[in-house]
Amino acid sequence: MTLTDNDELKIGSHTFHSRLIAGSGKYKDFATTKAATEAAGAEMITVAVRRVNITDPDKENLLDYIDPEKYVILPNTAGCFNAEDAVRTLKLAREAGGWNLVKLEVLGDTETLYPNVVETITAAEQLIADDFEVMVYTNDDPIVARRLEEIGCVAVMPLGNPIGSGRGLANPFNIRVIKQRAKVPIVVDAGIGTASDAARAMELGADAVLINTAMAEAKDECLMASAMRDAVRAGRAAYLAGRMPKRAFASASSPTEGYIWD
Amino acid sequence: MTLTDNDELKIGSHTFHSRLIAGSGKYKDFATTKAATEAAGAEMITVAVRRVNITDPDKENLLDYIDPEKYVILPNTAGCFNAEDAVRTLKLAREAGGWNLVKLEVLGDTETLYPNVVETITAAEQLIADDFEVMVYTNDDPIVARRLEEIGCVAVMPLGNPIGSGRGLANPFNIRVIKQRAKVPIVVDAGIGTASDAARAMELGADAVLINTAMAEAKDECLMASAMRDAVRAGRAAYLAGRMPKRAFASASSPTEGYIWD
Amino acid sequence: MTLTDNDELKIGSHTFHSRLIAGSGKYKDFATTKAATEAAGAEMITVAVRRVNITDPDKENLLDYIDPEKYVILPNTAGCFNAEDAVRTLKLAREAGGWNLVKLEVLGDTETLYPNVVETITAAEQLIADDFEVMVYTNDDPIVARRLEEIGCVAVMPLGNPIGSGRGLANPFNIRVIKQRAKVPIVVDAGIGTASDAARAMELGADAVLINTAMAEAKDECLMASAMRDAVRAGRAAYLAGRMPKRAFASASSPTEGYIWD
Amino acid sequence: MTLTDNDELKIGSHTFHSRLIAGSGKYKDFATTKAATEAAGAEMITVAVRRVNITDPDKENLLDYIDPEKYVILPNTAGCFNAEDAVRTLKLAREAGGWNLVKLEVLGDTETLYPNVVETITAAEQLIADDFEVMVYTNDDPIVARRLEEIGCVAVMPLGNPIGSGRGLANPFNIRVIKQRAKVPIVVDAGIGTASDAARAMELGADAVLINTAMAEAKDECLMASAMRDAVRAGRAAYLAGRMPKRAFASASSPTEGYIWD
Amino acid sequence: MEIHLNGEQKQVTAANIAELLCELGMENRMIAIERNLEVVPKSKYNETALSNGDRIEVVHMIGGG
Amino acid sequence: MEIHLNGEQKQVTAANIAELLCELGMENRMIAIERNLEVVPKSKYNETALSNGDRIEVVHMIGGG
Amino acid sequence: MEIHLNGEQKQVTAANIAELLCELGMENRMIAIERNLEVVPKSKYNETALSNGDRIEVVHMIGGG
Amino acid sequence: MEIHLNGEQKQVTAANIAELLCELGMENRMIAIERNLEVVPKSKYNETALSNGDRIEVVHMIGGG
Repeated sequence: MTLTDNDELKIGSHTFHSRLIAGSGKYKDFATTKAATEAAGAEMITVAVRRVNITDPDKENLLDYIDPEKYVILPNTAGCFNAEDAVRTLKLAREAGGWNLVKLEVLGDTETLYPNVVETITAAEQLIADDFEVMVYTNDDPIVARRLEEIGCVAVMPLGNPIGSGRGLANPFNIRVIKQRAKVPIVVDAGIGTASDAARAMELGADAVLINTAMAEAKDECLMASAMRDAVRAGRAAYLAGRMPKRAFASASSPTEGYIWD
Repeated sequence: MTLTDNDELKIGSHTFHSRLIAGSGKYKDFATTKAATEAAGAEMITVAVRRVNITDPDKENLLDYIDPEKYVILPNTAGCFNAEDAVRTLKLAREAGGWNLVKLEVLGDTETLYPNVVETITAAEQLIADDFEVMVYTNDDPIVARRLEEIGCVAVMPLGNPIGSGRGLANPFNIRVIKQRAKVPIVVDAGIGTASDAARAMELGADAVLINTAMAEAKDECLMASAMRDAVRAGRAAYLAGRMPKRAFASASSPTEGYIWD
Repeated sequence: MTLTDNDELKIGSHTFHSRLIAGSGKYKDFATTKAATEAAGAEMITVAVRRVNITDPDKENLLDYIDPEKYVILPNTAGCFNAEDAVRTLKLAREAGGWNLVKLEVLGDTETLYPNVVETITAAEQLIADDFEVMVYTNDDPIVARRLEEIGCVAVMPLGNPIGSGRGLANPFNIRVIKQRAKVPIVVDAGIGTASDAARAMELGADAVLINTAMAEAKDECLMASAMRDAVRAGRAAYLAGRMPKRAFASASSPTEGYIWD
Repeated sequence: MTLTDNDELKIGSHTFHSRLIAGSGKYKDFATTKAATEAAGAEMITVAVRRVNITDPDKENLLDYIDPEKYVILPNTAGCFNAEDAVRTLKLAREAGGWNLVKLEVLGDTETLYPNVVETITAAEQLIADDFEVMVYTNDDPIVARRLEEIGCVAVMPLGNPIGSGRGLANPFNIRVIKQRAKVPIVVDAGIGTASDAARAMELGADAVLINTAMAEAKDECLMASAMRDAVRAGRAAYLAGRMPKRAFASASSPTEGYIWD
Repeated sequence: MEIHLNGEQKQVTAANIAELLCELGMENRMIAIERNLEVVPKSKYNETALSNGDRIEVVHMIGGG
Repeated sequence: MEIHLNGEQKQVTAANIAELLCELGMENRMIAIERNLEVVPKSKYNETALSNGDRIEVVHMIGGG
Repeated sequence: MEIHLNGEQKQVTAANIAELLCELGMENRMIAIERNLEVVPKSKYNETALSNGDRIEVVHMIGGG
Repeated sequence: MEIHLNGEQKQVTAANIAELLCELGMENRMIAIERNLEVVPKSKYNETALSNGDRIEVVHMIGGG
């Protein structure tokens, strides 16, 4: 029995019961992508936009495995380093599948894959003007996060650490501050490496987490996906339950009277 | 679907499917103790031994709520500061309920509630000679942990941080080293404050965790208990799944070719 | 004997032998400001620009204690929340003392005092066009840091943690990345709370640190200032010396042969 | 100017002005051992006891470089895994140089080089009965530390992390607790990898630190030694000065009134 | 007869442990008894006589971590 | 007629986007088309004529985080 | 003549900045003057006339991090 | 006569510890000697006779942390 069963997450015009957004990259094959995404209990999955291989048009496709009727497909702009490419990419995605909810990321650097926040703001403004519902990848700066909310993004997605690094949350304080001020959902994106990282992100108050590499690169992808599903539920429940205070010193769990040697 | 469904834990002559051992202290009332213990999915619960209140023999008792037929009752020696008191306490507990599996803790200090490892070793030797199955609370020193295993303890219970402090795991390295060398189950006891702490302990390889204050002092005890249940499952699954490697820098989740602007 | 004696730091057109920049705020009186700044071995000290108290023109002034002939005076824009106010403030400072080297900070928020990086970039461009040598306070985002260097700032000053928080370095990885890519000096500004924080910042490769609250709010301001002076030297020397590798396990300091019991 | 100039450290019958105890192991040659020990400003240096090489009696010796008239020589029992070997080793050392102040370490394990605290207590009792002044290497358990003080050790030396690991202080809380309760000097031994680690240990209240690998394995041994000297002074001064409080949020360093735009 | 019961002086009429538990209204509880530092097995309640000055401890299980 | 298709020169006989997709064997796929940097709506495939030198991009969704 | 001096209304007799500083007793200080949002160079204090309603800021350096 | 010197068999002619040190060329070193697990004080080197099979340890100080 947990109170989280009817705990809904609204992003833009969509409503979710799962708070784990799955990434679809890096899996060894589409069958594993599908199995892990199911084990994770995800309801939304990111996809990238790339050129069709003209020479082999019949090659099987991710969407042959991930049913757009069953999952909310979230096109992203992974690989875009300027606003123009990002906007162009998402217009194509919308035409391809009619998806209006999108994940914007405009990168600043191939080594860290950190966002270029100035270009990101520019792209977000253009997309919002074009009626997209924009979920936006950003750094962990609360000032930038608030600006992105103010211009109309439907969700702000601060990074925990570099994409694919698996190092968890570099700056929990900033994630907490971003959440405390936000009216839109905060999704921790990038950096989660194992279950406790996902639980920690949710305990800080994140409304959801986006996980890809940690599931796709685990030795047992589906088992890790189930771990992530449980960890996100655990972290959410712990956040709602209200944790005990931290104490410098000890506090006995057993009564300190009634001893037989008193 | 998770592989952890048939993942058994054997401690002494007992077998468990839950890896969360519940403490029964500090709850506001017995009904909450019972509800939270159920929400945690625990199969074993600790109890303390104290004098009966002679003047009010009909006062209700913990075991009116926690059915010894349903739960493995684990008598502990909370409050004992020397080997003699601890042994005396557990002999009484065994006579009261016929419980042979016990939790030994011999404290060194009221401020930290850290164990006195010298007295603990002495008490463990006496109890084992008297056919008890001893689960033993200790510090996070791998050398002491190995000694306790060598003298015949059925489980070693290193602390994560002071009892009731809720500060998580002070020294994850030591917990990992203790686990890597142990043949008996390692149970992280003390210090867990929230769900991610429990998940982290399990990810380090702990076979189980003992949780009391973090559930009893949460604003919503049952919701936190369910969070702990999920967190322990999550951490166990993540440990078995084999996590991704940590990387200093980023690793793209999406293919880095096929861009429309190439 | 240390190699750091002739280890010069060049910022804009200035050369320093001290790598500790002192802030002049929050001291209980000017005499303490002067004594602590001397104990810190600082060669540069920040000042703020504010209205003169018209009703009491003869009130003593900071610069009666801090000799502009002896110290490089670094006017800052503390309290500015937009580019216009910041530029206006520094033009006045330049007219007052002829100081061309300035510290730009455009804040985004009174609670975190984190920078508004978009306004900061705008202000920096205007000041650089007006021939100022701009040292710029920013967040710890390497992409923003590089942009600020590209537009011509003479030093980039990433924060370690919120101004006056004394919590040390929230994200050492980002500070290291910023440094590794920079051609201009990197000065860790904000967050340093005690000596080891300053040493750590320097060990990451920072070219200097700016310290104010940690000295002004210490119980013994001058003793803490001397601690900071030594800590900055220690961290710089350790960075140049090249530290030992970290090891998971132990490595004996003494030969493991020639024992009398072999 | 620092107050630490006349800040004395008394260990047993000795008085020191330096709070950095140097180890003499692992250096590439004796000349470097000597130069680094001088650069560190050490007044005491550890040595190990081993068999003379019978076949080459004229081979040069450490003590040809480290003058016992100038430094306090601290024989240790590195490599001993039981009380008997440790006592035997130190009796030989005392006969060789007349040294009564010794460092006792009885190891439990070659992988962690953590102490066997039970054997350590036994050896300490024998040595103290034989009039040795015993400085004792131990784990970071405050209960064990107090026991060692109670039996008469003149200094207690808790580890920060495994010997030669260079990982700093695993459990600062325990070091602080040990110090707060101790009447004898507390020396942090093992784990220090760079200058900020040494400063941090001193800030926790440690009376001194013992450093070997971090200096001997630095690329520039003498420069790192000078860094350690400054770091120990910095940490000590910061501890005595009384650091600023840590704050969750920011606190402006400049007055928040008198703005030209008010 | 006076005994030390759970740390306090108490006048009792019971001649043995079994009678003591009746007198205290504590039959059939999940408790344990110690007489002069020796645990008394349930099977020996009847045959374990009480003597003046005996130190008796009656314990039960309570909540504890 | 020669067009730039996904970054490569290609001879095609198709007169419009609809015919191009037939020619490529890509009818009824979940794809999108860009002609000279302008997205072409599915509803306009027939009426969108191809001209020599057109820059055509044909994209689809793939795995990505 | 009335001017806005550091945010407050003030009656002054000075005809220019130089005279204003005398009137305020602030000659030879390390200060800077802004007149109607424009910095006034020290070299122009004499020739910079004051007009009714001028917004004048007189600033100096204080302690700040 | 044969002794165990630092763990190895060795033929020596020395009749006592003092002579042994001469024979080994180790006079006036900062060393210590153990004979059959007993430390031999420097003052007793002359009077401490060697016997066949004695276990002798000669140690000195080396670099160690």
